[in-house]
Amino acid sequence: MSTSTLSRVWDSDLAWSFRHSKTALISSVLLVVLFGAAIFAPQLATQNPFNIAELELWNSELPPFWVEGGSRDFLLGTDVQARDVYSSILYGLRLSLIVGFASVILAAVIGISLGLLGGFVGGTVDAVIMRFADVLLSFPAILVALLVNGIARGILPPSQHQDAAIYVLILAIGLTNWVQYARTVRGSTMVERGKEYVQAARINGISGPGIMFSHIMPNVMGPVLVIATINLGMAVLTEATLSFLGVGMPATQPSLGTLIRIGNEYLFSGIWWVVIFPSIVLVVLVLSVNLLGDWLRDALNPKLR
Amino acid sequence: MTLLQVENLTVEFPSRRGTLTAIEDVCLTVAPGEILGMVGESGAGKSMTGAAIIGLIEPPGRIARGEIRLEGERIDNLDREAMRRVRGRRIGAIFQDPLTSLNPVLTVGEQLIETIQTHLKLSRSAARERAIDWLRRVGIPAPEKRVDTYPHQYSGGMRQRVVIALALCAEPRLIIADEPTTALDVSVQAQIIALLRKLCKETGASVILVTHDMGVIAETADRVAVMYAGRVIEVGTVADVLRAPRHPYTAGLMASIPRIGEKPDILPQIDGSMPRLNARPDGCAFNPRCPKRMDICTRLRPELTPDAHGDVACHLFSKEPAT
Amino acid sequence: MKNRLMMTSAAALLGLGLGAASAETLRYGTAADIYGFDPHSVTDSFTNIFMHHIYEPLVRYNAELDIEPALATHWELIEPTRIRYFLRDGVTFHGGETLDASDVAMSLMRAVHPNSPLRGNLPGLVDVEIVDDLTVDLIMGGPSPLLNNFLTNIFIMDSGWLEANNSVAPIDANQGEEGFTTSNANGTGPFIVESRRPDAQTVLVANPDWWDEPQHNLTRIVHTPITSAATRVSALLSGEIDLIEPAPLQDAARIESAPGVRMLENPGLRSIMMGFNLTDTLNDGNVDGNPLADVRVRRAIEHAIDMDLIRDRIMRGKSRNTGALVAPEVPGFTEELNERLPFDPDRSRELLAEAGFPDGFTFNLNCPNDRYVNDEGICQAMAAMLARVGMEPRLVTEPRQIHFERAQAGQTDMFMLGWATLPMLDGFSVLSAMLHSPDGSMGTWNPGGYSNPRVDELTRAIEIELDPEVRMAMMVEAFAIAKEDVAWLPVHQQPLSWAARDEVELTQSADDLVRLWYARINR
Amino acid sequence: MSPHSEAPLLEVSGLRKSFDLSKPFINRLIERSERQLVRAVDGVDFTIQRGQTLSLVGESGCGKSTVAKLIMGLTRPSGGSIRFEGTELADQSAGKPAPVRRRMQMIFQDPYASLNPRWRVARIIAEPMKSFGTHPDPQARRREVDRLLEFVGLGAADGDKFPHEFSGGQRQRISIARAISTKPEFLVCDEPTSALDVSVQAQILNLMRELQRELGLTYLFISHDLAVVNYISDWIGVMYLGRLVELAPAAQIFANPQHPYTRLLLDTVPDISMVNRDMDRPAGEVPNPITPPPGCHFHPRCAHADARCKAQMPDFIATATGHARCHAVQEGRLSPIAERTALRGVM
Amino acid sequence: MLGFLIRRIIQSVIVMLAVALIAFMMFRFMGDPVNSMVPEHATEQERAEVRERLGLDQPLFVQYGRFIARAATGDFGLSWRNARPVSTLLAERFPATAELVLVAAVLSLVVGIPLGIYTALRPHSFNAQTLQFLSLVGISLPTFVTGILLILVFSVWLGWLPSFGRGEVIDIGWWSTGFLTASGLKALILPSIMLCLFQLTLLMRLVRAEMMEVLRTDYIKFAKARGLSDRAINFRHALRNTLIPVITIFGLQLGGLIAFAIITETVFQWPGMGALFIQAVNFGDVPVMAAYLVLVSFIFVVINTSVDLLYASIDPRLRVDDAGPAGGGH
Repeated sequence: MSTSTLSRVWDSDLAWSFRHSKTALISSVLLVVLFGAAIFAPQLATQNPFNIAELELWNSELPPFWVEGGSRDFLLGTDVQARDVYSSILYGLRLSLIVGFASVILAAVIGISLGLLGGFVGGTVDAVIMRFADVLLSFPAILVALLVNGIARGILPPSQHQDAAIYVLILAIGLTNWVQYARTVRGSTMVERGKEYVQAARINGISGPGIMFSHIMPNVMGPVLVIATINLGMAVLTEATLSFLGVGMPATQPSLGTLIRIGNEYLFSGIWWVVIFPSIVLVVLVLSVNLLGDWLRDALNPKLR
Repeated sequence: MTLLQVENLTVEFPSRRGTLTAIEDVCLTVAPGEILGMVGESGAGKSMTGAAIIGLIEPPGRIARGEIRLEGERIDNLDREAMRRVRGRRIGAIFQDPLTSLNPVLTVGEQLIETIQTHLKLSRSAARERAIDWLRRVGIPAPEKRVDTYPHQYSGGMRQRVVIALALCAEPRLIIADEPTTALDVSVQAQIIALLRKLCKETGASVILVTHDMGVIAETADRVAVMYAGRVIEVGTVADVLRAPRHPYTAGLMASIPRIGEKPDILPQIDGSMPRLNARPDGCAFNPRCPKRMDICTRLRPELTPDAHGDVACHLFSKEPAT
Repeated sequence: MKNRLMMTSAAALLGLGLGAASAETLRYGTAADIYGFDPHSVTDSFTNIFMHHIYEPLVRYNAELDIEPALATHWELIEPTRIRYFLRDGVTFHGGETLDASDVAMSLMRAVHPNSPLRGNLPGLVDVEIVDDLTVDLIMGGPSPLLNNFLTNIFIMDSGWLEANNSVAPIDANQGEEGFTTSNANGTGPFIVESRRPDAQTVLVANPDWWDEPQHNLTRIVHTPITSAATRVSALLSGEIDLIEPAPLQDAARIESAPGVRMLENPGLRSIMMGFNLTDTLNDGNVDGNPLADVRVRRAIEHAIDMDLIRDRIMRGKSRNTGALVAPEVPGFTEELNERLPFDPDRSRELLAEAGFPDGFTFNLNCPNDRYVNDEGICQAMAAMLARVGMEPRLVTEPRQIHFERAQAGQTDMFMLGWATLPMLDGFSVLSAMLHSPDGSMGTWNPGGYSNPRVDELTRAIEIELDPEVRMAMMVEAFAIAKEDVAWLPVHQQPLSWAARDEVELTQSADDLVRLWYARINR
Repeated sequence: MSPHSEAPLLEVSGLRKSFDLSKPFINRLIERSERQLVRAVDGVDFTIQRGQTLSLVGESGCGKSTVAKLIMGLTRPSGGSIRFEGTELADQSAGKPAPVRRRMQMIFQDPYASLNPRWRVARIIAEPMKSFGTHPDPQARRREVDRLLEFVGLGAADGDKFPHEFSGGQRQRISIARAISTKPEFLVCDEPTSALDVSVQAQILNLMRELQRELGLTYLFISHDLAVVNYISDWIGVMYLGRLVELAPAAQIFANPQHPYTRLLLDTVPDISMVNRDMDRPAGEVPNPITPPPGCHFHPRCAHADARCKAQMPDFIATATGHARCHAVQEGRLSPIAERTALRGVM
Repeated sequence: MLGFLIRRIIQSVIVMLAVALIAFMMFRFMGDPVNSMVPEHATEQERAEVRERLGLDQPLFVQYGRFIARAATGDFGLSWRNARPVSTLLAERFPATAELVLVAAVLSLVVGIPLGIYTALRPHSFNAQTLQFLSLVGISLPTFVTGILLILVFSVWLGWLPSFGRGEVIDIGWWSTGFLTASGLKALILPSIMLCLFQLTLLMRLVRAEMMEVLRTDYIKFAKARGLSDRAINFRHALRNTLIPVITIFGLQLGGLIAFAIITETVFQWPGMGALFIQAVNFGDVPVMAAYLVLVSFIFVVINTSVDLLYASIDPRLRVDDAGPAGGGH
């Protein structure tokens, strides 16, 4: 049974398309590497850059090991605070991905629930949800995220800003991105709701929530997967942008965006490695996610098959 | 003199599970002024044949073999531009859904005029006159006014009339009508069929009428070609094929259609269903469902063979001894 | 193809733009913008020095930081509390009004108005009496040895202009209205305001009717605030700006090696120090009471910080480590005071254990991130060093406005402050503002609440002591007590770090004030 | 009105359903337009006897599918009553009063949409049993699923497959298996064969007849295809713009159609028996149901319409063969000539 | 059409009221406004006086009403950061942002739409595939990284273009424009490229997807079957249907440009509203944040409403004044 499931999965159109798409393969290999690096950051890193006690200032501003003056202890060099760039990237990647995934999950949960509800129940509930979504959609994500961030900063006492930063970011990004899910899920739900299998379920006495979750939800998840993938890239970018603007992760817990912001200050000083390496990792990460999302969208689009 | 001659037309679709043959060795002729019905179940290849004739097979599909001759001239190997000039001017087409066949943001007049001007050297005002004339001919009331309205302002039946006008306005010799009435109500369907017949009589155009509805074929066509699993299995006059079908599939099909005025206890039925393109059995594609299957049917593909009543592709009627 | 097209058009545009900056225009980029033109409504140093180009005081510092006459030509001590100033004749404001005694009287009283944040900068002024059109008497509450030093920072405005524009009282930023004097200026200085776009550009033009002989050859000053240090440097390197201040230390090497530009570096007067919360509780602690109130803990902190490393790494070797709260150039400094406790993490841990905190404690460490040279970096490094001896500082870095507001409100446990003793250029500045117990008039920058009766007593005595020798001895004694108590933790004197194009000729004074009336452009 | 004298299984009377298609309030205010109600079903009466089949035929938009949904409780009626063995269902929605609802099931038109594509076939068929609690034990349920699959002509192993692995006809068999899993007595079949190919249609129709014989089922059959209806029905109701215009035993409808619309339908159905029939086709289309013609809705297309037809809605009156809603029939203006029968005789 | 317009305007007013509510809440709950207005050592008595003077002792909805009344006249009080009227600050900054956004919008339209059409028409050509990949790179590159790179190359290495600011501007009334001076135009180049890049690739991808969708429709197939020329099919039939939804996209895009201008203005020290807003966020300068929010929302609402109206007037299917279909065609 399980082997037949496996072989069915292997033999499915999606898997076939995956095996035959160079971009999908390359980008997923890159993503596996990056996710692995993020997950095993504590094991892979030579230093915990968040533990300020580990920073030894006399090691500051070392170049990458292959450049003269570099040290093999600090593969990609160190920044002005003697943070190991390699380790910082691992931990920064971890933070960026945590924020990315958590905000995508938050957005997806909100969006799917509201979309299902609006699409299934219809009427006033739907109208209210969708008007709200329309309004939110007309506000660019980065602005809403900035605003949520600004309000959170205003409400929280300053000593908690640093500890709360990551949650504020997740909240800010998550709250801005649910609209896409809600609209898509609502659209598909309205199509599915009209389908006869839903009528059959109603005839058979299945309750509203039962139909919503066990019948309709599995059938509207395809596009959600695509949105979630593309959204992950956007969420990581938004996090990086907010951090770059100085309202994201603090300098003591740098995400990729914070690293780039800090590195940017040293761009003309010849300390290029502090800004270049995090930028490359960020771009590779987002590009891989987007490539995969692009492929997934095409692969799941029945019209393109 | 035949208007259209199709020989051994084969259309293939490369796919990840190998090449799929959508239609295989299809042979057809259409005489001038004749209405040829093409009938078959969904997936039999009847629409694909029409698309191949008009040169609109969606890539990656391609014509793998065969020839298509229009008035003696090969058209299957024309370049893009030459084929474009054939379409509309010499072969017209009508599609199933009048709702989606018309561009929603252009008025009916604009669409007619551009089609007319593409093929006929006419001034804009002359083209407009002609467009109004065509609207009148297809039975649109007040065509002078309606010419400047948008498709969404027409009812379903009226839209299909506009589609017919568009297909006929450059007076092609051949019309390919792909399920022209399927999306319409019965009472409208009858009007459209009658209109199509009347206009073809007037202009002398031939029609390939693709449909799954035997009733439409019976009432409209002169001859009928029955397709099954990508092949033509029987061709003949409507009277012959409908009243005395010879291929077991045609016979089974005709018998399984419920008729008004007859109420048998049980409808004759063909068990099973048509094979998918990627799972066509060897030999005769119909053999797993065939009540008269012979040994040879599982091995050898029967060819379409002419005899007194038309052509049939079945070993029961082949001249070679059945072994 | 498309690319090449774009480049060509860019080059064409460039051609058009060449020569836009004439020889006499100085394009000047700084990290921040001025707050406005009202000289009596802000204490911000940068705004203050910028005002020197527009407004003038009675006396001023020259490039060597000696006091010289400006709007007053000379002065006399009539009584210990009455000093007479003789005004320069024939000085006109930019608006054409002539300078007279009523202008001085109104301006000085305006500066000490209760609304004015500058009121502490002219302590002891009781009244101004007009003797005649060009003579005023300043009535002081007591002997004022530093009166002239204070006066270098008090600008003279035109009384008629102030009255006409309903601005006799300085702007109260809390009143919810914008004052006329914030966006309009009418001074006697070497430059006249031509235009201003807040946060974008302020343009000054040379004052042709200036009373003084101009040493500069400028016709225009275009000032642009450029917050980002990297952008500031790139603007200098690309020739869009002639002078930047400050120039980031980390870019010094690159600037030096680039053609056509150079660094201007000197030791500065501004001493950076860390203040402590000395009240009963920490703002953000995990222990009862306040460990920082224990002098052993403060010593432990001093022992934990490797200032040499911070100097070498964060400050690129350009800062001057210090044990004193004032720079060597400032009266009150002695070599003995300049000794720091040695860097000794072990001793630090011992002291912490002695004080009863072997496992450390949390507290917040607040720093500005846009005020001093590498302020954020210093604090990060300090936090790291404190963490290494077991303390758990929670670093908060914020823009200067928030930081200083927070620090002054006593919401921080350890905070960074820089003090250049301006305009006094005297140790009394530190004693009165930062070491005297807060009592409303003194101790205005002592939010931690440091209080030592002897220091208070000495400070009061120094205020009115006119004999320099005695004064000096008292200052040294007071500073020694503060040092023993680690009332403040001295960090270093930050370097002056400007960068300019080669053709710009400048004098750099230790007070880090850019005096463009000494600037020349030699193209 | 009832075809038989004994108590009917299903009794529908005065059934009405209207949909509100009005523009938003603001628009109505500005344009001074009225609320727009579409009367999708407008006073339909019929009864079905146990073990019999009643078919509703008509063109798209005539309200026949809405009737099916109303009976199954998928949408609430605006008025009228639906009684199942005397139990009033009009005010109860789908699935709620389990004891009666379990006895009613439905087969849908589109075999591709009526099965949840993410569910395995066994789960699909078992859902009603689970929901109505007829087979609480999962293993017994699975055994029943296997039995049903074989009963409708599939294999027990097919239960582990997904719907997309089946052809249209096979899916409709799965749909039927689901519908009979709770052992219902009454099935609503909404165009169950119109999406199928002709050869498969015969299989499904035969299966349904077989089920009716074996399980004693009662059908309400909805279709636009008169020939199919002819094969399956005992009684036929013809609908036009939300109203029943004629209701009669199947044989009578074909042999002796009363209402002009029934006649029109019979005339226009393409018939394989009518090779190259050439005759004048009646013009006109079904009017927009939002703005139906006054009086008899059919009058603009009716050759026999007179002033009364334009003004007054005819009642549903008894005729020689059943019931019809036509002034001309009532007044005897329509000769009961059966042109169709005459024509058919030619063949 | 009138009904549609009125409904949209009512919706917009509701949106603006909701945004104003958020702004108002920011005032009330992000720090006590009294604290920022009284001297540190003020007594409780003095605080109460300020409270009364500001009307803070009245019920919330009364305060909200007054806030709206003042906001409607553009009065948001003084910036907490530099004590200047917020309306003046925004008015000073508005032209800079508007010009930047305008140039970026035009650039992204002029480049994005043709590229989208090109890649949709030749989806399998090498150029189109390359463009498609580059567009992915385009939306994957963080805009600030793009900006840094642009400065590095064009300002620092090549020294061609300014790295910050607007260059020289000329005042026309209260509007300061950089369009009329060479240095102003030069200063616009890099920021507008940075700003438009993301939107441009987004627009290109949307146009491509939309057009490919249109090219698959039946009416295009039917147009081909009538032998219309490629030109007529691609540009007369497909493009028109593509561009109608693109209008909506463009409306959203303008909003996106205004928002992304925040980043561009930060990187290029562009003295626009976005830079002001970021400073305000950093300083917790609530009046500026609130005013920016209300102003930008107002701009968005105006853009969205006009786009909807434009859409409705361009798409013949949405012209409500036309008569509906004659028969029951569904």
